[in-house]
Amino acid sequence: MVNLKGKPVELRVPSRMGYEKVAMGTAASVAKLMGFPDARIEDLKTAIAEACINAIEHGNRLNDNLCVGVTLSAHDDSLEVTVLDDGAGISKVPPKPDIDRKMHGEEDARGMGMFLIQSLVDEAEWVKAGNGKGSYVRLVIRLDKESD
Amino acid sequence: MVNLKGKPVELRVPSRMGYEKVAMGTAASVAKLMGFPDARIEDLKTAIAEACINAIEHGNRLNDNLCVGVTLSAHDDSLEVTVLDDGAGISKVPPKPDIDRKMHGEEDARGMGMFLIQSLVDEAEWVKAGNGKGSYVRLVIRLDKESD
Amino acid sequence: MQTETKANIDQIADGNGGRVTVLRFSGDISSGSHDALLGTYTTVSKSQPVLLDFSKVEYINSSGIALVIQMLMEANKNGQKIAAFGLTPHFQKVFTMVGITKYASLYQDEAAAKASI
Amino acid sequence: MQTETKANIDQIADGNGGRVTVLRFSGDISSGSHDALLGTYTTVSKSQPVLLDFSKVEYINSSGIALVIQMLMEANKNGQKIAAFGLTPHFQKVFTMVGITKYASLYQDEAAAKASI
Ligand SMILES: Nc1ncnc2c1ncn2[C@@H]1O[C@H](COP(=O)(O)OP(=O)(O)O)[C@@H](O)[C@H]1O
Ligand SMILES: Nc1ncnc2c1ncn2[C@@H]1O[C@H](COP(=O)(O)OP(=O)(O)O)[C@@H](O)[C@H]1O
Repeated sequence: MVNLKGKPVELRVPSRMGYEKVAMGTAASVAKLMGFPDARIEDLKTAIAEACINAIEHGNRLNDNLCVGVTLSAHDDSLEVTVLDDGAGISKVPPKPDIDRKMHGEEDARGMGMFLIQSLVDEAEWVKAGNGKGSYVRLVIRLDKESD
Repeated sequence: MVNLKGKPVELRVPSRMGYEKVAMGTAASVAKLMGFPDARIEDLKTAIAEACINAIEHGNRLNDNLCVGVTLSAHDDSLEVTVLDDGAGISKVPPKPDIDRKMHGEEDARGMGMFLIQSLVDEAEWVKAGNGKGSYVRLVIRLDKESD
Repeated sequence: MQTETKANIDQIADGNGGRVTVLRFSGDISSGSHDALLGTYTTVSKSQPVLLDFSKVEYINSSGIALVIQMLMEANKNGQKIAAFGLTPHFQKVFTMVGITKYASLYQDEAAAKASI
Repeated sequence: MQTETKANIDQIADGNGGRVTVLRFSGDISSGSHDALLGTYTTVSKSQPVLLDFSKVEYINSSGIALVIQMLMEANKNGQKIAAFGLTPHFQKVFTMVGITKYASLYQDEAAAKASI
């Protein structure tokens, strides 16, 4: 396989539910080109879908005049992804979802997206808006890491 | 299905052979979201691959500091695609490939990309660089049109 | 732009003289699936077990999983047994990660799910 | 970033006491496939028919098709019969559009291709 480095792939999709699937398709193609195993591509697709849904819903508040930006940077041994929105971002990652509390109505049934992102990729970091830039989540998925 | 119109999907990929597959993946996802039948999505994927390969090879001369731009605009009854490069573009579409001439060495074995693009989509138009903008090919694939 | 969720209700024999309801989903399981999941669940008999068939589902996201959890909450209140089958290995892993397997077992296929009920 | 093309050479019986060479490709058929296509073709016996197996090929572009045409040119010069099988309906259509079917017939599967030779 030839040199994978170089400029990142950049994608912009409208802030409308469903368009996360376009990000999934783009990311899956990049990961396949890099030689990721299928199971790891599935992990990446779900993580990117959840990140895009959050950017669409919470970051850009479903305003489809705003776009969600996705960059995919192929490094030698990893794929780095950022998902960018125009919102204020989040200060801290919410606690791990608790299925017992959910089942007893003590916790919202929702609230699993960020947990899934963290569980499915090798690194996940949320960065709040600043310096005229939007908020983003940065994900890293490593080529050597086997899906388990 | 809800309102499909709005901002286009935008993609930028480095000018390196293989990256046309990322454009195929993105385009396939948009077309699926719009409800195109699978056979028509295959047509679109091949047309976009050929357009991107030409932009990478002929337009940007494999200079991977340059990007190929792809926009995908979902209209009510069609998907409009542009594939943009930094080259001078082409003045006219080459003649239809002639398999007999190819088989007898009277014509280059290559030179089928633009013919395939024209054959696979409903509209294809090549626009030369101008006004500080790059060259692009504009493709339209209609939702009602059955693949044959 | 979200793909519709379809739900079909089947009644099958459990092999022991009893009946089992099978909810067969197709399309997406996402925030737009409220009626297809919770609406459909309200119409089924609460006195027999329910199997959830995900084998025709193409896409599931966390909002869709939240609706599955709400369905399990209802079933739990009714003391009704629920199991699921037809999830891809990836979504079996995802369902396991969020803990759903504590309240609904996941099976490879319909036969295995039916045998367990 | 191009996926490698792999080519395997099989010898099979034609069912009439003769032998047929089968070139089984996998990966991509693109500009990077020169050696896998034309290099492999130079090594096969020119005195028996050749079948091209595309059933494991994921991606074909026009530069790859040009290499297939060059292989057909060589075979034509050698008076060697070539047929292909395992193309998806989409690529059967594409091969037909460019006129390849005038010089090599396309078959659904290996059995049909072998029977025709
Ligand atoms: N991109 C974002 N911008 C602003 N807030 C966000 C963003 N992503 C997540 N959040 C906040 O974090 C919370 C938890 O997100 P998540 O775990 O994905 O679950 P859910 O989206 O179902 O609530 C969201 O409810 C929201 O308040
Ligand atoms: N984006 C482009 N920029 C500049 N020239 C182009 C572009 N696309 C096509 N061409 C020209 O048109 C010719 C025919 O293109 P095509 O039919 O795709 O076949 P091929 O790429 O195999 O030569 C190319 O050889 C090139 O000279």
